[in-house]
Amino acid sequence: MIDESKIKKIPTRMGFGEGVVVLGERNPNIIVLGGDITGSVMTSLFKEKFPDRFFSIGIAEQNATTIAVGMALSGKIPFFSSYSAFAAFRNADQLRISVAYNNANVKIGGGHSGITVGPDGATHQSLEEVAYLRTLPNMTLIVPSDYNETKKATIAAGEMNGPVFIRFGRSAVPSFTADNDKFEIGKANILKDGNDLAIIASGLTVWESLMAAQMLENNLGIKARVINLHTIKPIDQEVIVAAAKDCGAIVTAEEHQIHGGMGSAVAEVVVANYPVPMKFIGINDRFGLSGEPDELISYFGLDRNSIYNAALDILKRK
Amino acid sequence: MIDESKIKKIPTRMGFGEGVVVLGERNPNIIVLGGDITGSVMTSLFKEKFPDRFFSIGIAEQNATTIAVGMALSGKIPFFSSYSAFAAFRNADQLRISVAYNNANVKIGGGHSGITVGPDGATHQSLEEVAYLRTLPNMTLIVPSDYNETKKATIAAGEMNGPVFIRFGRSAVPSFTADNDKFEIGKANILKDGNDLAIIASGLTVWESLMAAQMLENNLGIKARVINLHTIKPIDQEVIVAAAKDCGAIVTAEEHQIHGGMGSAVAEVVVANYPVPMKFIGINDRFGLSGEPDELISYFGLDRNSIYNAALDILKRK
Amino acid sequence: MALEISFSDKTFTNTSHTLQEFSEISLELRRDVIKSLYLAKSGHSGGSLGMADIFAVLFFGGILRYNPANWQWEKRDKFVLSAGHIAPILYATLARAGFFPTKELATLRKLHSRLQGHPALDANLPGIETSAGSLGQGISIALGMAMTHKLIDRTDQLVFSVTGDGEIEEGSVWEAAMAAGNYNLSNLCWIVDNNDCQIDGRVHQVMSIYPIADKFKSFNFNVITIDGHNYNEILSAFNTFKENAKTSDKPTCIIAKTYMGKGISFMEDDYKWHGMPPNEEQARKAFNELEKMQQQIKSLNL
Amino acid sequence: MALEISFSDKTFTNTSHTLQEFSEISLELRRDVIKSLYLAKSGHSGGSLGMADIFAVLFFGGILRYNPANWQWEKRDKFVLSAGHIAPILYATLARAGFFPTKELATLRKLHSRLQGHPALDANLPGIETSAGSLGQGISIALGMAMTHKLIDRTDQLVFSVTGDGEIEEGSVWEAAMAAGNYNLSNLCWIVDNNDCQIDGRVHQVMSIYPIADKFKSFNFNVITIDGHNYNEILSAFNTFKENAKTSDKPTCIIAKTYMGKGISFMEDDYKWHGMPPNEEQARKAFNELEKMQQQIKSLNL
Ligand SMILES: Cc1ncc(C[n+]2csc(CCOP(=O)(O)OP(=O)(O)O)c2C)c(N)n1
Ligand SMILES: Cc1ncc(C[n+]2csc(CCOP(=O)(O)OP(=O)(O)O)c2C)c(N)n1
Ligand SMILES: [Mg+2]
Ligand SMILES: [Mg+2]
Repeated sequence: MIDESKIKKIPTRMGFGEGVVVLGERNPNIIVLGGDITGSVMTSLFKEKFPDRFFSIGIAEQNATTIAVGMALSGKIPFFSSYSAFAAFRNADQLRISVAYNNANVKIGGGHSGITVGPDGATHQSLEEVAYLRTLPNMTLIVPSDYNETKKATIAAGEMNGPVFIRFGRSAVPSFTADNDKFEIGKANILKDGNDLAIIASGLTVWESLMAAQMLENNLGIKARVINLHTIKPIDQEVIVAAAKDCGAIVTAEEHQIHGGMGSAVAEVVVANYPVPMKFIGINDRFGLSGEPDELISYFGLDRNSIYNAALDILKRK
Repeated sequence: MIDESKIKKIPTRMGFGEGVVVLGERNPNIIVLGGDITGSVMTSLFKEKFPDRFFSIGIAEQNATTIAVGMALSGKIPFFSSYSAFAAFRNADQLRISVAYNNANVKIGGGHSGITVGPDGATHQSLEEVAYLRTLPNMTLIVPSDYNETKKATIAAGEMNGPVFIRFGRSAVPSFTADNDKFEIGKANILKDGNDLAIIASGLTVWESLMAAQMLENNLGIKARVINLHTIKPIDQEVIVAAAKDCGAIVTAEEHQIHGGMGSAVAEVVVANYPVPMKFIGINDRFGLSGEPDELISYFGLDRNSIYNAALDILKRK
Repeated sequence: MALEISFSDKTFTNTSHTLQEFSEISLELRRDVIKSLYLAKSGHSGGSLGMADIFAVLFFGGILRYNPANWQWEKRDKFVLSAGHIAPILYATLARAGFFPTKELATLRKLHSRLQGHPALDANLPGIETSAGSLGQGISIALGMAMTHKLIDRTDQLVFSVTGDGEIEEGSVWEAAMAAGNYNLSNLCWIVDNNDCQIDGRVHQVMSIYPIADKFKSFNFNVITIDGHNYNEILSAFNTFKENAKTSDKPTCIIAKTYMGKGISFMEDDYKWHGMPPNEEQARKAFNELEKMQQQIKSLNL
Repeated sequence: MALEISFSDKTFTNTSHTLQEFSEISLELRRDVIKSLYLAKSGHSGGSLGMADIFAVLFFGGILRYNPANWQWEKRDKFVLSAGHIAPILYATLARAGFFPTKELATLRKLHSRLQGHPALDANLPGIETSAGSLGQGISIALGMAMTHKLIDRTDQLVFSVTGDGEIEEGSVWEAAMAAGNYNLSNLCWIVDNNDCQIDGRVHQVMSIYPIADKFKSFNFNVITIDGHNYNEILSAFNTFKENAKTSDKPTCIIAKTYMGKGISFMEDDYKWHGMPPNEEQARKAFNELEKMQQQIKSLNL
């Protein structure tokens, strides 16, 4: 039993910013490119510590992305980060051709993603990146669930070769993974065992899924397996297929459009290997709204109650 | 039985170019924006006929897309067309925010899509647009299968209100649909009946699927239902769910990445309604290559033989 | 005592011409900006305040032609806010022009408000011509409108658009500039809010856009550089543009030298105020300063 | 009699300096372009031929520092083809410089060739620094390399990049220009292939980029305008750039006035040749013209 009141809240972007600093300490080839929001995405920490390895590119996401490629092809390991809406789409052609097709060692941080960026509203609430990024060959796509994991993901991204996109958020979210929890790119973590159904989540819905699973067990004795699918590409087929076989029903939960998102990636694996009923928790084909993160999470049905209800629904279809 | 030798080959882009001319004749508000490849995507036909309603924007896909929005918000119905790689990605942010979020009455033609653009090679062989475009709220996405259908789709796009993206190709492909075949946005066409398995295709693989189904029937008496899913968004849930229920197994075929593509959209519907085994024919997470269209179609396994074999495979999993 | 916020019903007409009138209007707009941002607890103070004087002249000095009673009036001029983050000054201006009730300014950035964090077409707020929020897109939308009016429908409608100075680091903006020159869009007025501030610092340090005037000239614009807080210069620049619209074959760029946070001493020219709202204490101080200024204006009898 | 195509083994060294040498090299490059495009049956003749003279000087006139025997040599200068569609001239040049066997030119655009339709890093062809094909991206990659060499590793490596003139209609290109000026990248040489042709027609008609020099000056470049078919002017421009790299704090832009299809009478200055290969008859005619020119050069004894 997890006691939620003991869990601190820290923004995932802090993990990104700190992770980049750790990398900078370990490797002089780590370079950071700024896109005029270095404070928001916390690469300002790196900038303060390693001013010689920080380059401000201004509001020019296309150029920043492709400059990063030129640096990577010259032996550097550049990180470029902006709001996820602009770090995945304003530069989408550059990501496809110069980053992915070149298989360039470029790392992109997509911050302030999802509806929890809050009052800025729909334009800033990126809910479509996963669909695009997971279709790009050579791309690694990570959506970590809390501060600790984002830090580990960032460090792992900097230490592997090839393009990586890390999607994280703005608001403070429960920091529930431990320092010594294992994090390996491409290997999902099973956070809770169970065979009645599987809940597969990434990003801030992982915590909500854990809470939903706890409610299911406490209220009804239903044992849900909770899987943190932090790496969406390459996807952990093994864990997904096992979940389908063992549990016979899957709920996915993500702060993203349902169409094309993480749940869709899971569905691809499921029907190709072991078809079972699925239910998708996510944004249902609409744009976001201004509001406070918590308000939006519940308005859009990404909270533990929605996941709980989805679990009950899917059990009827088993 | 279809006699393939009687089928003419015509490029789908011709249907697009002619469709835009038909629209221009019917409605003085139709405007065309050129992106320096008007001959390739055949909007040159419109330009010749209606020079006053044609505007050359040069090689500036972002600007062309957003100019189109300004025109749409002023009551016009602008068509912008370029190579699909650049009409979906160089302007991805503009498509998301200015086109889709505004729900602007803008029509985008993505030409020269897929590996069949041929010798130009991977950068021009767009295989990722469906994944991105189908995740955008308000967007209608059509991938027609032949010349006739592309023309109908173009006309239907110009006559509906709201953003539409039409994806078509460069090479000549079998023109097998009839002038009076029904085409309705959002309603899939069942081209051949059968209950042993369903083959769902869009674009040039529709013809290959028909041929594969004919081979299955002639060689082995297997009756495959062939579905032309020309509209990928909004998706025809009804036809897909019926196929799952009646046939119990589905093969999808598309000239696109498997990850996030049309097959993935079908999988979302399938697991949410009636889980059955699926097999995906498409590009398996890699970039394209220079070569002749036919060579590439068979090298990448998008031809009738691959679909035929996939059908046999999936029957074993039923 | 808790700070109580209310919005007067006062609206202004599009017929001002004295400095006193403009001063009073822009004071009211600045007050609205502070109020709505204080209530919202997030949002962009600096740029909104910095543009208050220009908005006052554009909307209330008989420059922009609009009709709040029938805002979708077909022959209206268009105003496109490309720098979507300074929505608060646009909302205040539209409310004070009578497009919607001023009390709605209290709903800024709240769930289901028509005053979304960035202008949102789907929120159906009268006066909003397009959604915005991704920098650089609005100016191309303005271009599409200017092309429609001048080249297709051949009306005399004018199109005004405001971009930030950081915003013009975006390449798409130069695609727009190139096409505006190419198509001789003399009906397009592009206002660059040149406060030399963006989120990470001074524009000339984050990524220099200078020399701005030379750039726009080389993209075939008429360029007018003004003090963006001097009503005479603002008026005269807009009038020159209106003249250009008839006689010139070039679009006009007004480079307005402004100060971020203008009007509130502790915000002025400080890029940290790009994206911050005032807290209670700051809001109180701001209201006091604005009140003092109001007295001054009255006593000076400009 | 069928047209038989073969490629001689001849390679050139990076030590040419006479007009005769450059003429002969560029003739050979043009012949290679015609041959490989004729065999490929698709591809971009016009731009490739138009740039032959500049490639001859850059690669064989002692300007670019490279080592075909060890092409990944760490201290090499970089050449980034941003206008990826003129790959045939790059391939011909690399082959003639000894990066790979000349006979491989016969495989252009064929399945599994290392000579992909557009340069492809994953095809592992020696001399290819990056994939290309989406216009405007290469110049930003060149920028990233120039920043690495000058600002991070502090080596004296130079970076050369070629963009088309239609290509500079892309906004991302102006982001690159702005940053190059901002970072004083004097080690960057940006060559604009100013043939005033693009796919749909004349550049000044499709979307005017003029005045080009003023634009680059306003983006803080040293600008040199040359006749891109005059070896003296080309050499001297490159030498000025090399001087600039040491003494100036600005990047250099060489605006090269060229003719699309240069060297083949029936292709010259005709935008229809942007993306067409010669058919058999056209290839024969082209070879004849090139042969005549070869005789002329020999007899003139330049
Ligand atoms: C394409 C894009 N990239 C980044 C952002 C994030 N952003 C919002 S405002 C801003 C700074 C804009 O600077 P400027 O245009 O000078 O406006 P000012 O700060 O002066 O109000 C940035 C980077 C954005 N909204 N859109
Ligand atoms: C982003 C992008 N948009 C469109 C194209 C298609 N395209 C290839 S070459 C070309 C014309 C380029 O003109 P220019 O740069 O002048 O080259 P030239 O024709 O003179 O060789 C176009 C539009 C592309 N490759 N990339
Ligand atoms: Mg500014
Ligand atoms: Mg050209």
